[in-house]
Amino acid sequence: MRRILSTVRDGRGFDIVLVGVPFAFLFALAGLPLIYNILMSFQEVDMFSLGSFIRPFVGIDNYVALFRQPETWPILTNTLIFVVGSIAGQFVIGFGLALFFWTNFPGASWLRGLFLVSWVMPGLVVGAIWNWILSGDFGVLNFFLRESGLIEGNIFWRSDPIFSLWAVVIANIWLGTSFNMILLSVGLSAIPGDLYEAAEMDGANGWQRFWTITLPMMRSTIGAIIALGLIFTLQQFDLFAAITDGGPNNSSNVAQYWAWDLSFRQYDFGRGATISVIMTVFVMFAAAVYVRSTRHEVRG
Amino acid sequence: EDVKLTLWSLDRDIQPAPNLIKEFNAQKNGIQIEYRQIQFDDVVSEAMRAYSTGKAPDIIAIDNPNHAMFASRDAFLDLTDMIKTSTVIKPENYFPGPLKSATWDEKYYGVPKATNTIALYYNKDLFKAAGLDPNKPPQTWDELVETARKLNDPSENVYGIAFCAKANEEGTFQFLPWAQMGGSTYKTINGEGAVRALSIWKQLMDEKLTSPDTLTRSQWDSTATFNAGNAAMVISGPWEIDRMLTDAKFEWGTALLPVPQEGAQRSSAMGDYNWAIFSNSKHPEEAFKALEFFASKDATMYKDFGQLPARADLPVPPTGNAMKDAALATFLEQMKYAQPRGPSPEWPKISKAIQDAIQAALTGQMEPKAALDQAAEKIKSIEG
Amino acid sequence: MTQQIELSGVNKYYGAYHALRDINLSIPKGAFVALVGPSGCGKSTLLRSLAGLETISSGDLVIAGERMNDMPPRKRDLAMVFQSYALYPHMTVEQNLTYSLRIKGVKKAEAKKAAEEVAAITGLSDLLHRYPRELSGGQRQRVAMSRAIIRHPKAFLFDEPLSNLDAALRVHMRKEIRALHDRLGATSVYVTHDQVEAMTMADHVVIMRAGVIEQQGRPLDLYDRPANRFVAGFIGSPAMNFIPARTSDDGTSLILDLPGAPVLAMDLDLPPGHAVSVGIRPEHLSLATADMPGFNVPVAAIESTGAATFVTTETTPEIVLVLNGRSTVSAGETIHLTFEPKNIHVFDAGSDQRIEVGTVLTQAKTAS
Amino acid sequence: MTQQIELSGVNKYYGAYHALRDINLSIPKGAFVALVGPSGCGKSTLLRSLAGLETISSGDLVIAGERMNDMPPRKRDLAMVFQSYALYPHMTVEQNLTYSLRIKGVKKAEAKKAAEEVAAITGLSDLLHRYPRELSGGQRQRVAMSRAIIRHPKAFLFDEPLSNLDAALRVHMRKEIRALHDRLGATSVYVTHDQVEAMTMADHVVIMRAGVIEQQGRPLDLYDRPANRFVAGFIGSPAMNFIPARTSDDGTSLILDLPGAPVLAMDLDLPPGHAVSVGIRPEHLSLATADMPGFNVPVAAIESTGAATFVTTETTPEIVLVLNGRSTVSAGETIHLTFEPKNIHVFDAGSDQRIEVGTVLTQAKTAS
Amino acid sequence: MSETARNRLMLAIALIMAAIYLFPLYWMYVTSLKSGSEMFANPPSFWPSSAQWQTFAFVWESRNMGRYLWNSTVIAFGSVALIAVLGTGCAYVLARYRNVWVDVGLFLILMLQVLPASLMVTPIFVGFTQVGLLDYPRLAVILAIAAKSMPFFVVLVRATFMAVPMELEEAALVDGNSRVGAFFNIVLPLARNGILVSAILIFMQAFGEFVYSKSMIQDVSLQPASVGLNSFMGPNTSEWNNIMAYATMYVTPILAIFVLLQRRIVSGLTSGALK
Ligand SMILES: Nc1ncnc2c1ncn2[C@@H]1O[C@H](COP(=O)(O)OP(=O)(O)OP(=O)(O)O)[C@@H](O)[C@H]1O
Ligand SMILES: Nc1ncnc2c1ncn2[C@@H]1O[C@H](COP(=O)(O)OP(=O)(O)OP(=O)(O)O)[C@@H](O)[C@H]1O
Ligand SMILES: [Mg+2]
Ligand SMILES: [Mg+2]
Repeated sequence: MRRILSTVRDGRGFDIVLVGVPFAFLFALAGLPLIYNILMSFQEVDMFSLGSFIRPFVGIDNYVALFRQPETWPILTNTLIFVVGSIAGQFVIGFGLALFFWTNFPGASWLRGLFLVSWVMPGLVVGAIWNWILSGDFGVLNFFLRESGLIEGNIFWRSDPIFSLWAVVIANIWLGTSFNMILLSVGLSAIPGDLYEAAEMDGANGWQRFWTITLPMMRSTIGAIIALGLIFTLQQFDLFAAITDGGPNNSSNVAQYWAWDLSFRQYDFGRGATISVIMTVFVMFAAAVYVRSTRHEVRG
Repeated sequence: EDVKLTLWSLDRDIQPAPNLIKEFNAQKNGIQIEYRQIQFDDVVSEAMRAYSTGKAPDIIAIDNPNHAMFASRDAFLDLTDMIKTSTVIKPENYFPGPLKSATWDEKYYGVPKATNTIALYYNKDLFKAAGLDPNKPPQTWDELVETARKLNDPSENVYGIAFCAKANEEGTFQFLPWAQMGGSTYKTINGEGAVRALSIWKQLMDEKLTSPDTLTRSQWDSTATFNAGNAAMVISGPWEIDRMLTDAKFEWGTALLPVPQEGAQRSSAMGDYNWAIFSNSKHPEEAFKALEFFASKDATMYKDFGQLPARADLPVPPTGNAMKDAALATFLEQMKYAQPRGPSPEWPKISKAIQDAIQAALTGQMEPKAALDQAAEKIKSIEG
Repeated sequence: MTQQIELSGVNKYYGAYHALRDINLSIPKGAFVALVGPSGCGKSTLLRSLAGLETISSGDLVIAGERMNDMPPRKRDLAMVFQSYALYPHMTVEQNLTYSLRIKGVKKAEAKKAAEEVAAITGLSDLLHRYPRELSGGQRQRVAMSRAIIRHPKAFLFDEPLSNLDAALRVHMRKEIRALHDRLGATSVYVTHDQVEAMTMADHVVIMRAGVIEQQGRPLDLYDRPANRFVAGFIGSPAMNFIPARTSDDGTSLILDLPGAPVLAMDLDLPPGHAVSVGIRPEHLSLATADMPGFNVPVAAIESTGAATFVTTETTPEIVLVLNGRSTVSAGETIHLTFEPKNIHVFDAGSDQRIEVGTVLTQAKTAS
Repeated sequence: MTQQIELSGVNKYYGAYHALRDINLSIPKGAFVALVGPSGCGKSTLLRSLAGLETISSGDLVIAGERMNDMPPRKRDLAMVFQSYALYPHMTVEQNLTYSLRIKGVKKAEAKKAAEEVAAITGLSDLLHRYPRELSGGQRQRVAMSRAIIRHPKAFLFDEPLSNLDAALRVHMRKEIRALHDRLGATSVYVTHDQVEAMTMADHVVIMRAGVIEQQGRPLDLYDRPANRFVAGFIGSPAMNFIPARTSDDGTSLILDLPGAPVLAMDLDLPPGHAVSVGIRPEHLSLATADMPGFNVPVAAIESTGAATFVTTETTPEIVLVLNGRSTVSAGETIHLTFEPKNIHVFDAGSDQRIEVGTVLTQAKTAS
Repeated sequence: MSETARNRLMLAIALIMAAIYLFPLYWMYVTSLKSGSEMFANPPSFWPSSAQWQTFAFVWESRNMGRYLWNSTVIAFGSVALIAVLGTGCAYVLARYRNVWVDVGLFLILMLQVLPASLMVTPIFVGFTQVGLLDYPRLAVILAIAAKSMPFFVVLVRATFMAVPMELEEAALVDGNSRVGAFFNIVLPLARNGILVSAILIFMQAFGEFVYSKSMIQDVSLQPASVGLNSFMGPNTSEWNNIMAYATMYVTPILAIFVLLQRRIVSGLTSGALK
């Protein structure tokens, strides 16, 4: 007993406790549900068997059926576009803002705080507001574009199959930018100042310092942000519900919304779960990339 | 010890359920009801989840097209016998459409709670401005298109008509009456009439007589554009009357839904909820008592809550507001033709097939005929 | 000779703290200037101001004829070795070294070659592929050094570049830096706390204290004629001994405050009884036979490095002397010390300023 | 005398890198041990292993009679001064100093008093309320020092604690550390690259190279009898001169590979023509008049610190000699060098090991 | 360009960008003051024709917002506390070592967060019913939120710990601290800002959490504000002005608090490593 106590205070035991408890917790509250979902994708599920693990096993029927549906591939493609588009936009704009506010002019930190508004606003409200902003007829975006002479006629962001997915991407970029910005700001301020001084002495201009010092030093932060951004993007739901409902004609439908639609509008839980398993594969890839990126991290 | 019942519905504090429960509890007749409000989108999933874990409420208000899904699996209690002996709830008093939606396999699995339907609202001021007779709303589909053309005025940001073709139940709700007027049903959704109906919708879209956002906008939001003067006509339901009275700064009128051609059979959508008792309720008798109490209050439902009772035997008393009374008359008339969606336990999937067809056609990705053929195919395989 | 770096009236404040006070300094092209002074006196601050990493609060900074007060560091074309090394932790040693070259767009192969050459000088050849975190303290410092010398800048700024190296490597590096300096004809400013480094490498030594330049000049001039007591004590190791003294009543000699009160007859322009400090370097004291003029002191401690022996006396203030090689003197013994009169320095006891004396006429002899 | 710290057969690997190789070391209670060696030789690693910050890969570590291989650092009761200072950036100087006391539960007032006492010794009294980021390099180092000495641990581990201080402060701190050591009767292990520090402070010096202990012993023993060429070159500054030589055909003398090939007659047990290195320290060479035995060499460079002058010759290998004070010798001149025969060291040219020689019979004289 | 001129220019640019970015917020404010259909007007009206201030009082009263906000606060604090307690240690360990197990840990942590709440809620609901947790609905929601947001927290805080020099912890160990003590005295304070930022982000998320709350908390008096907000939406009604008024009242205070806090946190992140 004393031995155990002492390793918890001084040795590996400390690490094991710190990691063990959260993982047990996570396993129970996130791992089991995930397994439940995976299991469900191989089963026939209806409203009466939701409460149990044991259900008729159907093998990969759900998968076969899913991939027979004509909309499956377009929706998966949409998902990819949505994820890549959103993350790229959020990250680039967020990084730009973080760098901008990093120059630390008076008032910078106040204004930076205001940018967090998108993180605070309830999804329902954000969805509704973007719904109006992106509306074809009375939308404010079209109004500004028209007034500034960028477009002639209105763009029907939500209802034109060409634009509908991008409408959600725009809203989602707005939503995720603040999160990217704030975390990148924290990451930026953790880079030791003397590295910049050294680089400046070495003749690097601002642009070069950014590419050779800032970016590589931020590797772990960036890895974390992109990994988290991916997960948030894959969980984005409110915006689809509020802006396009996946329409028109699935042109803006994505995996997570479709999974919900199948499960909770068409009550086809098996197929809904099947899609969530496919999403898991998506994330598995991203998680692997993230874990790899941590190999090059720099320890303070 | 009082018997405790739980009741779930989507009614908010200004709507019937919570208020009726308050009244009911105040009677102190040995039954107390606990109320929980659920959101529209969640009613079914919450109910399923609760039912399958044994946590279901005693009473629920369920959207009529979803009723069959529960009834067919005996998740709801068969009320036929209780209704037979009831002095308050008599099937013959109800509109046939709503009653049918609560029926499965010739048995009553619930009682209609309220009902609604859709009709045509139009902006009389704009009619006048376009040189049209404000007392002669369009009667047929062709007239409707023609009128919309005349009213359409892009320079003033006015569309001829607004309706809803959104890819959810609302789209089906708005489209199905058109198909039915054309002589089709959901089982024959690729019938000639339905194809014509969809072609007319497409024409409205193609000619920009209606906003392209019709594809993604809810009925509520579409009607708001009418209220704001940006659409000259709108197809919507009686739930809009009150808002229109405060928001619309013009004179408006209502009309029955236009038909394919003069003399054609009428039809309309049928919305709103039914009461049902879950089959695993421990207190079915008491729960039915509660339903009887609710039914006894149908007479004042419109007055108190602005909802139409599903009752053919109860006159809706005039409110004193001429525009409102006129609209009400239209809706009561339209109500006679209202038909339920389904009933089918697979309704959500059927509805989805129809929405897909509408959207595919209206975005121009498929011809109306082909789209509906595909939907019919799907529906056939769903129904087995 | 053109002036490469010129500071006039430079002040620097950190908030309310006055870190540099009215600094005036001219550094000719090709000069090797050592900056010395106690810890916290502002050496790093001065260097960083030259580099442009700190903006000076007032005064003018001119480099190669151009006023540079507001020029960004990278346009000043200086190379700096940081006291904190400031290695790029995410780059290997080789990448650290070639960073400035790559910025300039030098070709990969060429940069690699340059890195190898420099690494050979600094003994890093085997470590080129390591990351800074895998290096020992001294190895890091060598990387920092190498990073500066791989470029051929207008001037080098070194902030204690060798402080973590062992003596042998240090001597080696010292030579390399100086050779490099000569070869490139560069101008170097070199902060160090190592006496030997400052004296042997530099053409010009600047001594600072609390943000002020106390004295500057050629190394041996500082050694021979320190302007005040601070400089006298700072230059030379072990430090100069200071013995309190006062002028005799007739004003022609100094009476040292030591056992036996030795007297130095000399040419002085001071009132009688004036208090002064007499400075004498440890290396200028020597043991004498009892019959020679000098004074007797008891020994407190003996330390030997092999090459030299340090003797500390049991007087107040204590006196240190350096003897060559080993010595048979042991603690507790009394020794007879002597010095050549030309080697003494006299400072005013109040102002600590140097007092020039004429030739010391007589050797010290005990007054009694 | 009990052994306070004992290492037997200690090895340490960083991955594949073998950082400590079979280290055997006994440190008696109360000893002051200096650890020296070139940069990267494993000094810090050894210290960190003692402290428990690195687990040793094999071997035994015993502190105060108890095997400590797996003991957590806090139970070893050692104080350490880190090469990188490792000050707690979120605490003021005072809080940094009193941190270990507060952990032990020492009362506030008492801790404060202790901090003030220590600060007075290390000259930090005015800085107690600053944060580390507001200190200069040397000031930080003093805080690190103070943090260790405020405790009264079983042993002190110092990792180059004075490398950033100026000479005067260094001499001062050196004395303080040693006095502290004596007062507390503590055991100290002191890593340094400063010759003078190692020789004057330590009772026992350990010389490492590439993870191996090359020699250990009393400071002057190392100076007088280095076990191999590496140690000979490492101890003493400037470093020992090594002159290639070979035994004469009759095996009784060494012929130096210098202009004029000076010959040393001595008692040797080597085959004729055997290649050796003859070591002679710079301070043991002196100028001689032409008539004395010795050899002529041209002068390449002259450097003077004031107290001493370093002369470098134009030979291969170059020879350095130290002259006291200033010298009139100038570059280009040819000088006549001599040394006392007892001061030479002979090393095998192949193995670099010391070769004991009997008394050198005759002074060097030019063979010709 | 002089320092002040540069600062003014930067400030001006910042204000413009903020104005663009904050437009949705502004739109929320004006919509809350508009009448029902005015927000659908074309061209859009940027200022309400007649500001309906009474909306606020009405919304506050009719929805008993005080109670909703209280519940939100309880849930948010509970979740943040739980996450901080569990997640900080986990992040620390994952930052301290560099081996295969850490890789596996990081991988799992990300994987466990993949599914949207709407898909996770069913299994969690089922599980909680079986262990009787639904009888403590707010606790149940706190647990669910903790599981959902902890990976986020761990990944962020880990990055913060990476910036704390290992040597400081070692110094503390040698100074006589246990691992536990060094963690609390040295490592935690140095990572404080990063942890705070992450905790605040989590707090805000938990404050607005919706999916779990609406399914698991059936008793109105225990529901958080996000669920209350939804009560303005019906199948054929969406009282946008009320929703926006409600949202205004619930977003503005948090935003204000954050603006004040982050100023200290993000700009105070300068006490990095030394030497
Ligand atoms: N950012 C700062 N804020 C306040 N005071 C500072 C700051 N940086 C340095 N100082 C103070 O300025 C003085 C000069 O510092 P500087 O680093 O130039 O000393 P230094 O001569 O390089 O000393 P060392 O030899 O110890 O490195 C010191 O007293 C230091 O405490
Ligand atoms: N984490 C590590 N991984 C790999 N090699 C390491 C690591 N830490 C140190 N080393 C190597 O181990 C050797 C010994 O390092 P150590 O820090 O003990 O040197 P040192 O003797 O203290 O040198 P210095 O005087 O320069 O501080 C060096 O060659 C160094 O590069
Ligand atoms: Mg400095
Ligand atoms: Mg070291």
